[in-house]
Amino acid sequence: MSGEQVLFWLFAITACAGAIGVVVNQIVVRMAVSLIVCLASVSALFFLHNADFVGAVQLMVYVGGTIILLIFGIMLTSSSPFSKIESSPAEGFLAAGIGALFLSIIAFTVTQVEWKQQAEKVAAVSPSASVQTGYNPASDGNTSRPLAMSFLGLRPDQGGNAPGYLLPFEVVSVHLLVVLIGAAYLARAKRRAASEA
Amino acid sequence: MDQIGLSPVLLVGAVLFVCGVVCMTTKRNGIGILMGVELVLNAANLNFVAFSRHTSLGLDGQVMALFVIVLAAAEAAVALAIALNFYNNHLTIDVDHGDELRG
Amino acid sequence: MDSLGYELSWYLRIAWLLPLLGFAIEVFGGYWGTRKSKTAAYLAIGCIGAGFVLSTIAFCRWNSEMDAFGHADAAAEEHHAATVEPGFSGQAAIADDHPGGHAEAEHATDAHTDEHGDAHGEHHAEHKSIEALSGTIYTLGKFGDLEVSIDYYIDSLTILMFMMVTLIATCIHIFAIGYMSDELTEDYVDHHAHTSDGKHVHRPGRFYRFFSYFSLFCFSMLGIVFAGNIFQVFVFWELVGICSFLLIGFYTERKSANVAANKAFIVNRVGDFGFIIGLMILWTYCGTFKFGDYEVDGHERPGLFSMVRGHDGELAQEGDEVLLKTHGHDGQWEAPHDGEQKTIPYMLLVVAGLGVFGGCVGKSAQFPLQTWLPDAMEGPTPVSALVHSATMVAAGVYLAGRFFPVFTTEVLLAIAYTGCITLFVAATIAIVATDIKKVLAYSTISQLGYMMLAIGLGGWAAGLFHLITHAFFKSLMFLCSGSVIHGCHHEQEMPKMGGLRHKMPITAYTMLIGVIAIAGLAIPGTGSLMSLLTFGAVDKPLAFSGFHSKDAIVATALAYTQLNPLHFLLFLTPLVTAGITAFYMFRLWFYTFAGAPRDQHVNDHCHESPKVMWVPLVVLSFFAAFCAANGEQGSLFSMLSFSEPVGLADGMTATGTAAITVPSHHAIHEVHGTAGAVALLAAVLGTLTAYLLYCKKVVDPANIKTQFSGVYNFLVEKWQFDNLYDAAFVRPSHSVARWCSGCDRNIFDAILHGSVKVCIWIATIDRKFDEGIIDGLVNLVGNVTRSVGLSLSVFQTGRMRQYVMFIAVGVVALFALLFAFMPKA
Amino acid sequence: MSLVLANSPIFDFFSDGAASLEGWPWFFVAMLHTTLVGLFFGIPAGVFIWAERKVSGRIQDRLGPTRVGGRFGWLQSAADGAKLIQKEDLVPKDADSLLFRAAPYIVVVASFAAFMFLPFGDGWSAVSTDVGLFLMFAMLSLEVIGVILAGYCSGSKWALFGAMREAAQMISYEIPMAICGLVPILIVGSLNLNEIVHYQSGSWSSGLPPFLNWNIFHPVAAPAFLLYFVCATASCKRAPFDLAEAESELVAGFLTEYSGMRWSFFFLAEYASMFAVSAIAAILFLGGWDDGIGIVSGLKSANQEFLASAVGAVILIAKASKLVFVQIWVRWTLPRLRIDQVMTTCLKYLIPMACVLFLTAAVFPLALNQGTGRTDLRPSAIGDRVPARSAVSHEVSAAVVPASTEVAAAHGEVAQ
Repeated sequence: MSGEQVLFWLFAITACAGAIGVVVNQIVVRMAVSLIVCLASVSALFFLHNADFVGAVQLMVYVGGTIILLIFGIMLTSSSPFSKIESSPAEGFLAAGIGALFLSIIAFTVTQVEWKQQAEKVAAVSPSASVQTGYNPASDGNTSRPLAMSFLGLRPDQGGNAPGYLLPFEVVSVHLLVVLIGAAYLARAKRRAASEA
Repeated sequence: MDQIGLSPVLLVGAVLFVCGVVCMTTKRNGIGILMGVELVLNAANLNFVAFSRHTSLGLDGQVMALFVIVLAAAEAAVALAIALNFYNNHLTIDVDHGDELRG
Repeated sequence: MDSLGYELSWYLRIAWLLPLLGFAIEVFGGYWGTRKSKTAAYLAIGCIGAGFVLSTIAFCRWNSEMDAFGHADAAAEEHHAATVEPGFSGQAAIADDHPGGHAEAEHATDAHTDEHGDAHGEHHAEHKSIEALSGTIYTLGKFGDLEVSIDYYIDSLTILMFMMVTLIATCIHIFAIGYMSDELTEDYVDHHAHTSDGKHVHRPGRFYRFFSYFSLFCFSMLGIVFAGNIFQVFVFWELVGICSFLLIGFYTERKSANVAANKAFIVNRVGDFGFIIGLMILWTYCGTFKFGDYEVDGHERPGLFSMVRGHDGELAQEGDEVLLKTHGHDGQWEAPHDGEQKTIPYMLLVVAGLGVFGGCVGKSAQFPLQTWLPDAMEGPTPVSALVHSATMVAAGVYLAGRFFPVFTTEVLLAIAYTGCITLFVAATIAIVATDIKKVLAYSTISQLGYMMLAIGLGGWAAGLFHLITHAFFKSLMFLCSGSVIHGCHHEQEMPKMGGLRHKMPITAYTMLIGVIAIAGLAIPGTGSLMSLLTFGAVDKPLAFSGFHSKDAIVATALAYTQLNPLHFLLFLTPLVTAGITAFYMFRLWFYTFAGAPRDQHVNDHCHESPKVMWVPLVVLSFFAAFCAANGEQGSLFSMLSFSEPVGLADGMTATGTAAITVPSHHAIHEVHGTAGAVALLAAVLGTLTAYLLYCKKVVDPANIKTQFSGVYNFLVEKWQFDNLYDAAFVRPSHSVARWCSGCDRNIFDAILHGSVKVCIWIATIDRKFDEGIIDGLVNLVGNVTRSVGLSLSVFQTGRMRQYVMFIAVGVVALFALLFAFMPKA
Repeated sequence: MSLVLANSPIFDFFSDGAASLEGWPWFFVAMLHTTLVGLFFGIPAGVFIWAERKVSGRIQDRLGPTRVGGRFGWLQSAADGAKLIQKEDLVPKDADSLLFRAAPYIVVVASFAAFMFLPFGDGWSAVSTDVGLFLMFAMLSLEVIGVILAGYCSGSKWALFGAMREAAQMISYEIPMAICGLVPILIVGSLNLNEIVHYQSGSWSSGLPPFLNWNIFHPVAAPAFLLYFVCATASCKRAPFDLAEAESELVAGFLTEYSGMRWSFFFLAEYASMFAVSAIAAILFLGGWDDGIGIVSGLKSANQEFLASAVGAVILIAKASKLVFVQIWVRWTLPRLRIDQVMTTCLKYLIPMACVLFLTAAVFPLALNQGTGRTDLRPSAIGDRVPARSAVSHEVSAAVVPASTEVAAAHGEVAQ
């Protein structure tokens, strides 16, 4: 059992634990913390998959940004410290049952499918069939340059003859700007409904 | 990772996904529901990255993951603003109070 | 001389269009000004006054260029030189013995010819006298040969009319400022109009409207005078009609006013019908409407006059056809003798003349269409003065004079007799009329009759002479009566007046001038005195304008009767009527101003009119007195005779249906003294009678009334004309209308109602069908949808967590189905 | 999995030349690296705490600590540490005890993780990755989570206020800081800290002194450096931006309820992150471990790899310490801002300025290319400076050119 397997199982378990912690915790702040744990270990999984840039982005944007936003939200919306809004146990059980079913279905699917064969089939029909199964071999994990290239519309990883992501990149950036403005507008200081009523 | 293969990662993704869904269904706190959404998105990301590592999806998987992350951040910002408005209007973050649209 | 024509046409056309501009602005007075502002009045006066100034300029230019006076004097001297011959000598003798007259005739002929073909400058340059200048201002449209254009036809008559109209109009405008001043208010109480609940009508004042109508009227009247073709005349003719309609019905709240307005309008239509017939005939045979000659792409074309009369004023009659003189140039128009002559049946020419004259009859209220004029007195007095005495009714006479060349002798005879009847009838009615304005109205009709008579007798100049003088003194008298009415607070009944001359002296004496003028009084024997004083320049007795003009007419009539003894009535009637005229005019004056006040109330409250009203009176009285100074030798008459139609100077002889001989100037002149004496005698008699009856009260008029009650009633009933027309036209048409309405109501309406009932019945059935079945279906669908929606809306709990749950369940279910039914590979 | 381990003498020793390690040796090496970095993580903190006292004393015309450890009180930090460890570990009743306890560890771990990517010498970094700088920023940004938790879970309003301020301040100051960090990235063309330093290091071959290669001498990067330093000071919640623990207003901000070891952890993390941001500044702008006069490169060319890296490490630490000293100096010199002033400064002034700098840096090579046919002020262009060790970059730089030409060709075809 190699080191990365160890790391993988470690982070996989922490990720799942964090996710479950998010579900079972009733105090919002603790939910946030366990979410942090979950996301952080997911980013670690990214690193293990040689997707270092994605992992870094996950850390920076998710853990360093989104979660903080969420905690802000918690602070701004909690009527009392450590307030917990319990949901009825019936719901809990129902959700648990549905979740269990769901999980079993997905697990069943995942385990049943022969991924290797599927990948080869795909490789046989897909335009990028020339590429070997799986990107970046075990030797390196430096994806920032190819990612940057693909955002600029160049695809060195596929011999340069595959479509890049320049347009989606631009669209997403404009979308971000719009969302920024929209969020600022939505969240601007307003008189509370109470004072009006 | 080649010894581990694809399926375990997908299983982890599945767990995250299901947890996210359950979170969305059980949490009455709006922020909690947001967290559920984040979980679901992360599950998707994990699968993307895994596929990009193990199948011919290649770099595109990571690109998709990046887009998902960015859009998730945007979504979180907007959702948070909505949650604040909700709190302003209902003086609570309990989404069960926001059922003005019930039939 | 076309340059002169062009210049004059510019003066006159500006004078003509200014009132239109004024109208265009004043119409909006209600929006721009307040009801209390006199702006509209000043604007109108400005326009028409400027028009007067321009006409005066045109007058001076004309006389300086034409030397009309000199020409006229020359003609007059020749007349004097002529030795008096016993009557009945006829044309030949005059022609032989008086080359002068002949020469003058030819002279006139040449002059007349020069009127044609304005384009030939060099020809005019060497000739001094032209009688008419014509040309085209703007061509509205060409329909085949028919060219509808705005032309001008300027001769002495035109210019004199222009001056007369503008001058009188100006005076009346100014007068109207005072007279209509009580309209200067937001809330005008009309005491003659009542609402349904018996109250007086309250309405905003219509000062500006009155003056805008006035301006429009002036524009139309000047348009008639200015017009260079008969069609144009017709257009403005109708415009004048409209204006009179508007002005008569000015107090539109009064029923009587509305009725009068309608009457005037309809009666005029009757005449205009004839007018149109005449137009159609002339257009059909002559192919043009223009009076004067004109040019079409370089080729001269004869106008109506030269087509009918040519340059020698003779009808080229051939059997029952009249050759149209279409060939020639420089005004020398001859009927072509080769194949392609244009002819018009003599009959139709007569009919055309009669038709056009019919128009004149309607417009100038001649027998038998005279009935509208008295009723037209419903309008405000300035209207009566301007429209129904001085100008509009004069338009008929003007047209008769203008169109003289086209009239055949038959037409002339008809005109003469029409005028004759009219003047007598009107005069007799005037005797018994008690409404001061009515009297003046009838006297107007009768004076117009005089004019028509004169024109019919061939006394062209005399008739128009009278037209002008009459315009002055009649407008004067109307304004005086207006002043009286104003002073007496809208009291018009003469019996309630009397002794007003102490209250309103200016009005009284200006009125007296007018009365003397119309009565035609003169101081006999002063003629020689005058000649001594003026070294023979003037040999007329001292008299006001009316004397001279009526004198001329009577003279013409006398000469005419000498030549055609058959028609002696045409001399007697005017003679007698002269007396009657004097009688009823003085009756009016005595009634109103002399004697003791009959109605103390009226007398107490009456007062002299303000300055703005009596100044025009003075001005007009001046003209009424002296405009015709020195009679036939006077400048006015000579100017008129200057542009007299060709061939009148030495008379005309016509054979055929109307075998009459029109007297020559010479013939008229030689009987002039006699006629004057007789006419004066009649006038004096009339005056004396009036004096005795109404001043000295030698006999009480009431007794006469009772004694001759039949006659009196007959006259009061206006010779039963209204009743006659009522019985002949109005009632029949009413009954026809009633019958038609009966048909409508009983037959057509019945059918309509029946069909309507059927429709309604079908509609009800249809409605039942709709409501029952179609709507039922639609509602059913709607209800089902709604209820289903309601029952389903239970699932929409508004709790998003539940929705997520649903989604999850759905996904699970889908997967389950997938696994259940997926074919095993 | 070369991502996790850089080349370093240790690595070479255990792998003896192999491309990668597998199994337990690999695990052992990783642990070894971590331990070393952990040690280094502790020491400067202590030193800087002592330095802070001395400097503040001097600035306030005092002597500062003098006794402990004989002269200069150089053991003062150790003494403090000992005292703090002995203190009772208090947890308020209202606090959420779990998170209250966890918060200091989060903070410490965050700033410690940042050190993992810091290259002390040439290749002397625990983890050498192409996104090193990015990861360092990410790790430093995680620190705020701990602070917020600490403040929020103390169940005290002072702490809550402090946490809120801290969170707002750090979040907003990270933006201009990162953008300023991107300016040298644009110049160098790599996120790899090693490559950034390589880019700045040079020799006398061009006749000019090598320190002219440092980004600080780049016309655009120079102002970026100042901006970055301000933002770094703020994101370390150092005065004049220490609103989080503004004693005069909120007792001690998010630290109010803490005592003993946990309290000292916060300080540890603070000084560590001070050193971290200073080291980043040194690497990005001041040439990293490269002395400006060619000693290190000389040693390297003399195949004294180890010696070169060791000297470089000293140089880097010296540069970073100087920057830390400047921060201390600023702290005891400038008065504290108001919170609204802090936020205004960042949002209204620093961010726009940073964006302008970023755009300038992006346009600069193009403008330069218009003027002088070169994209860089330096003798050689960007592409050539990619160090030989990065295989990927070779592939890329090899692959880019034909790719771009092919794409251009494809476009041409499309156009026709």
